[in-house]
Amino acid sequence: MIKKLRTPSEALAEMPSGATVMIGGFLGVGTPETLIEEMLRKDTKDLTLIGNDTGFPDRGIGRLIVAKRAKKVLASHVGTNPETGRQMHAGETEVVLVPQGTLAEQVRAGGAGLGGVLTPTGVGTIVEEGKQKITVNGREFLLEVALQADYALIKAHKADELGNLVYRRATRNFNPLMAMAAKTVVAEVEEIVPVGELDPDEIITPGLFVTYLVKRGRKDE
Amino acid sequence: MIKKLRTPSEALAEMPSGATVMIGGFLGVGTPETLIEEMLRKDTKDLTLIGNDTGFPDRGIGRLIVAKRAKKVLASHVGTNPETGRQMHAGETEVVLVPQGTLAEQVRAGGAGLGGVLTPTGVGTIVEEGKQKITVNGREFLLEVALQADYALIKAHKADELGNLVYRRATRNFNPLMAMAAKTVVAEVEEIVPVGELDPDEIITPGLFVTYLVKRGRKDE
Amino acid sequence: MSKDIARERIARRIAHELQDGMVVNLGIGLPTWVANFLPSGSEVLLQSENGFVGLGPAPLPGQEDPDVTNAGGQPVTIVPGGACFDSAMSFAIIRGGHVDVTVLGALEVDEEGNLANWMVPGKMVPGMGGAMDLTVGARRVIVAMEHTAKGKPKILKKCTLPLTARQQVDLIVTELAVIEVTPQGLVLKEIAPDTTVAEVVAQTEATLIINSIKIMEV
Amino acid sequence: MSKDIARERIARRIAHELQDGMVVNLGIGLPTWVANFLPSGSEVLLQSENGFVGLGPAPLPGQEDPDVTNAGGQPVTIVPGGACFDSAMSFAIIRGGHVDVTVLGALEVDEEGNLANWMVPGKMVPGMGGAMDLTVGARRVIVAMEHTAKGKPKILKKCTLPLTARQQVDLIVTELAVIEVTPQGLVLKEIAPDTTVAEVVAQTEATLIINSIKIMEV
Repeated sequence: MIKKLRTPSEALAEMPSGATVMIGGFLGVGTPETLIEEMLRKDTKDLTLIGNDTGFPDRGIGRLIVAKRAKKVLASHVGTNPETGRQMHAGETEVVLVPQGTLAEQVRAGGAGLGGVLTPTGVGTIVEEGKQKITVNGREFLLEVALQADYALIKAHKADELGNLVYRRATRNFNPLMAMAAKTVVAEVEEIVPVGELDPDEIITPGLFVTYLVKRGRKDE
Repeated sequence: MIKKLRTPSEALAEMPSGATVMIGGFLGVGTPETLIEEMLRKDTKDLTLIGNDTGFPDRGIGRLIVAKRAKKVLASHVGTNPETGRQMHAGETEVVLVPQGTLAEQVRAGGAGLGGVLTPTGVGTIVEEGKQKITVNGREFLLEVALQADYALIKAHKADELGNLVYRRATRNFNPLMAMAAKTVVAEVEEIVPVGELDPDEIITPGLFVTYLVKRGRKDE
Repeated sequence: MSKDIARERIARRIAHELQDGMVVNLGIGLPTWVANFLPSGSEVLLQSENGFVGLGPAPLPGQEDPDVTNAGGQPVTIVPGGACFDSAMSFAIIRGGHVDVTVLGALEVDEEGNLANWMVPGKMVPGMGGAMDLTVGARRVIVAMEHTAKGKPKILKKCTLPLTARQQVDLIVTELAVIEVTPQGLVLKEIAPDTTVAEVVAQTEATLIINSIKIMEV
Repeated sequence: MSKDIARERIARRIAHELQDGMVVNLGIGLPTWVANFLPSGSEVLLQSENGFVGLGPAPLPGQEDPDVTNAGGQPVTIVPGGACFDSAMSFAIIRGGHVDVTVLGALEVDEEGNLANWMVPGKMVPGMGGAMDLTVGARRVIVAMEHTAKGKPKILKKCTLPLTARQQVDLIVTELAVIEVTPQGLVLKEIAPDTTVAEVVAQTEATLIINSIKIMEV
């Protein structure tokens, strides 16, 4: 069997500065904190981060913002992390605010090989600026293009050794979508079980999307 | 609790002739045969049917084709039911062939409130005829518009009394997508369990999409 | 009137709009209070845009599950019959018209049913989160807000702040009044027992269409 | 050569192209045979576009599960570690480039790597099923087909039938030859031990670029 289990530093060893990185979670719930820990330890910078929000200064994606690792952020909400707003207003970090449902579809489209989707969300607001408007059956939609990334750092509850993933409760959020949309997908999990222990019907993310598995809380020696 | 369980004839009592009806299944696997039985019993006709394929003459959607209930069919494949091909060539039934992945996205888009999606599938083939081509990052895509229906007739393995659904193995296919895209959604299931028996993480189709439940094999008195 | 009394009144009134079987999404802040005023045994199904339906009350202290939070990040519970999903499904439910009612706060609403609640340029730019999708996607949009902010009207002829969505608001509920958005403009439907039509009109910049008026149940 | 021997040879040769860890989709008919020639213990992961990954061999008689079928409707099995999904996810996997190799049959292939395999106007119109998505989406497209049909070439200068996809084929494997599609045209890489370059050229309408040629392992 092709072994996917790695330490955090092995899993992220090849992540370059300037990379585009999707990070799962919703206000830190379902965010791979062990992988963020490792990113903080490394000197990777000038990142483009894509996530639902920028968490809190001490939790979730917010820690990378505070450490000034991002040159650009795409998120639906940054209100719970004042440092994001400060960097945005000071012109230190580019922040692109995207409606949450649009961001979800853009990431999904990136993973699904679609060029983009037509959404009614944002029509008649500043979100439509610079975007193509397309009328279908007399209704206006915005063309929102697909997003892809170099890395997706995701958090799941359980994995089997092939990387098949299941999520728990509200931690699922963007994780299964991001798992589809990046070249290298690193999944941080609570528990790894033998192949065959997960029922094929309960698996949310098939292992074929997952490059590496990292055990949550695992430290490099 | 709002009761969703119905007999087949109660569930389909208000389906008019001329309705657009999505029907789940893949070559009859995961097709709601009890509901098709009921449609055959009723005199509903001039239907627009949307499904992955037209099954076989004696199984799946094919039975409705043989009974000449469709004026139009959207499907990705009709090769296993010669009667569909005969009616198409004789001009008796309009058959629109759609790539399978495109059909899946069109139905999903209909359910998700999207106007459509951009797909690379079909570019440079006759599938592109009459469709808008849109270039994103230098690559050509076809704009495929959302599909919606009056009814979705789907098949699930188990439901709870609220209509939350789980599917088994290869029977899932188009069923969860169609459950999102129709005004009235009737789910035919093998088993109905009390509320709370399904784990929130294992539910594939939340009950909010489901109008009525019908027990598979249930006959009206 | 204290802020809390005003807010309780708004939430209590909006609870009357919600019926068994409806799928409802309550925004962060004041809208969340609405859940406290649903009758016991209510079968309103609450959707939480971070990824589940069947949002239940806050857990008892010590029984919090860190994996079960609402869209504001607070610990909540999932009722029996609840279901979890990813963000694409959550917004398929929202954008696809499968949410019957959304209740949202607002900075400004106007005569056309335009809503502004996500940014004050140069000052506060928290982001729209799920609000734009909710406003466009839900079948019915109810705005829950205090009638004025620091004495200045929030119900305007035309919104001045960047919009959340164009022409999507259906009903405005404040501590003073219940106002319906119609193609003809804003119709004053109910006023609170402790106010007058004249006072409501004075505190509203938008033109109010006034026919028959009921007294709001508070 | 009998049809079955020709087909076995094609399938056997294509099996060499598949390596452990690859996600592979095998079309209906001849391509399905490829699975029979994977070495025992192979960790090629087969995707079945009707909704799962981890396609296993046919079940023993009497052990068929009616809910577990392949894209052709035949009873199959799911190996340990397999996963089920809906059609949107199945084609997200396919269209999104997460399938490493697809093996498909063909009616015609041409010098540009165009493929026609889904209809003969006025005659046979079964529909494209998943073939258009597979051809566009898979990272590598291998055509598995007999070199000619009733003595007429199937590898053409330009396809005459309606295309399945434009410029997507990477490799053509027949009972006579292995041909690579390159930006310069079709390159003859291998010929079968019981044929000659002249015979392959004679049975091929397209121009073949010929440099070094290996003998096909059969």
